[in-house]
Amino acid sequence: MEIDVRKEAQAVVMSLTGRMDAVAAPQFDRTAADLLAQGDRRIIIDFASLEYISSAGLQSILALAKQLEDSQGSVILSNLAGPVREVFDISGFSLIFPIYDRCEDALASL
Amino acid sequence: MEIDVRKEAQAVVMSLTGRMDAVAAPQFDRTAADLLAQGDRRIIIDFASLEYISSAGLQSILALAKQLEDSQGSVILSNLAGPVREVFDISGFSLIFPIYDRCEDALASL
Amino acid sequence: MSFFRVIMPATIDHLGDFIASLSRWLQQQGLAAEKIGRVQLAVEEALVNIFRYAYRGKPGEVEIRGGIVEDNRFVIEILDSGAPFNVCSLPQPDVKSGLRERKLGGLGVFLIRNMVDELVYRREGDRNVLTMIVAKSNGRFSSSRQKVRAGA
Amino acid sequence: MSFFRVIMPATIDHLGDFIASLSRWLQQQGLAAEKIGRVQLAVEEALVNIFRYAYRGKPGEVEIRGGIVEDNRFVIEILDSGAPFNVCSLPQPDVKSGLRERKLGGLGVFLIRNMVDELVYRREGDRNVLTMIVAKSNGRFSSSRQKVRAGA
Ligand SMILES: Nc1ncnc2c1ncn2[C@@H]1O[C@H](COP(=O)(O)OP(=O)(O)O)[C@@H](O)[C@H]1O
Ligand SMILES: Nc1ncnc2c1ncn2[C@@H]1O[C@H](COP(=O)(O)OP(=O)(O)O)[C@@H](O)[C@H]1O
Repeated sequence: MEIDVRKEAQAVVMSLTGRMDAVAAPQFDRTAADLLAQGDRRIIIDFASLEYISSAGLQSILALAKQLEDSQGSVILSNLAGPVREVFDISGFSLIFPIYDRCEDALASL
Repeated sequence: MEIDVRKEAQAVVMSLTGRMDAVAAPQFDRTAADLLAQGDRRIIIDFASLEYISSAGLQSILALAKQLEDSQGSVILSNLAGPVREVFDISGFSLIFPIYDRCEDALASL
Repeated sequence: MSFFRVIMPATIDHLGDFIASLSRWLQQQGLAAEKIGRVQLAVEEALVNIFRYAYRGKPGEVEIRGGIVEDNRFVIEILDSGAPFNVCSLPQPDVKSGLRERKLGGLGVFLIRNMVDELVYRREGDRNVLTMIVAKSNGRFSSSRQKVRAGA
Repeated sequence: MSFFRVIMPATIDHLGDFIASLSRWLQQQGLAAEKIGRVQLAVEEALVNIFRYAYRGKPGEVEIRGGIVEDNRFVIEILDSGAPFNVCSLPQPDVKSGLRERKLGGLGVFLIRNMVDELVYRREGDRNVLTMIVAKSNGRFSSSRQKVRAGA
């Protein structure tokens, strides 16, 4: 998995590429911890280029959202589609997060 | 392995990237056959981005050179280094082909 | 009849190798890319649990077998020599509650159930054997998947 | 003491999976990247010959084992159940002649010999076992490699 971090005025955008499996999830955790340490509180996770996610990836995203909730921040998702969308739907994770079709829509919502 | 084909005035340059193993070699054979069918007779093989070669790769290159010899053509090598260079040296293939440090030198020699 | 088998050390480092090797066989056998993705998810969840809970990080091996029955059903078996555990015995996790109430974890086996048509556990000698069945054709797959989902 | 084992079908499709899985273990054990490349070459040549000549395309499996002895020497064994063949019995190929005289083929085993410090063949039951030994430290490696090269 590759993680691209882009800081916008309203939020930080984490764009994920490739496969978010049990080996890749800790890498997400580290990047997320860095962002929290830098004071970022609004994080958009963009799934446009993610082709695969397993429960380890879901846990990493949930853990980040829980940390942010404690500090009035939030996690927003964009471009959820295909097999990744299905995993979010089946696990009920689609109900936990605000989800936008496109990253720009997520940014505009803030 | 990726094969990039560039047609110059003096010769065709095949740039190899990645690993030329027994699975990749047939792909080289197909590309080489296409070039022969198009009438190309001078072929420079550039190894700048090749990190690995096995005997299957050596055979493919030798087979191409033998075909070209029959029709007064030639195979020239450039940018042989590291482990790939070592395999050429051990197998005596370094003695079979003209070898230039850089692709431009190979082109200039024609 | 094509039969597949891979045995490797039960470590997270080899997770990708297990998945790549099995996927290559599934692809050769003509399973659709979308279904290969579902098998990958089910197998990853099972493997990670074996590394983590069955072997608890101790050295061991995992074997994955693949076969095709009735020309249409892929049978994938995952075998380990770790602590006995019937994956099929787990209760349904919470997949309804919101951010605050949601607990971390507990989704792996639930995802396995939802990715395959049938899931059977058995103990064979000193090994756990988890059998996953996935139909190749779309019709059967969708209908039986519905069934499994409702029962999960 | 770390021990590694991988078993997969003896087909060219799995060549990359064998190499990836073994290389991951070698890397974990701290073998230098340059030496991993040499082992990859030796193992590829041995595997391709097994797929092609020992099994002649018929279904079968290959097992690769890895271990470390004397804290310094990697022992890699490749096992197949195909036709008996002592790889070490082959004569030295022609590595001197030019383009016109050069014959295609015959370099695989020669490359194996040149990539490892020691190469031993034995028949064990109904299996061929090819043992490759590679020293981890540079000093020993270079000197014994010279020896092998001279004798090849
Ligand atoms: N192979 C196994 N061996 C022993 N226990 C297991 C195994 N697989 C799962 N479990 C148990 O079942 C629980 C639920 O597993 P799972 O649904 O994958 O979620 P998680 O691993 O996130 O807890 C685990 O926490 C563990 O206690
Ligand atoms: N595992 C094997 N089983 C049977 N014969 C083999 C095996 N490996 C090599 N050989 C024989 O040895 C010859 C030389 O092998 P090799 O050096 O790899 O070159 P090549 O495969 O290009 O001929 C082969 O042509 C084959 O006849």
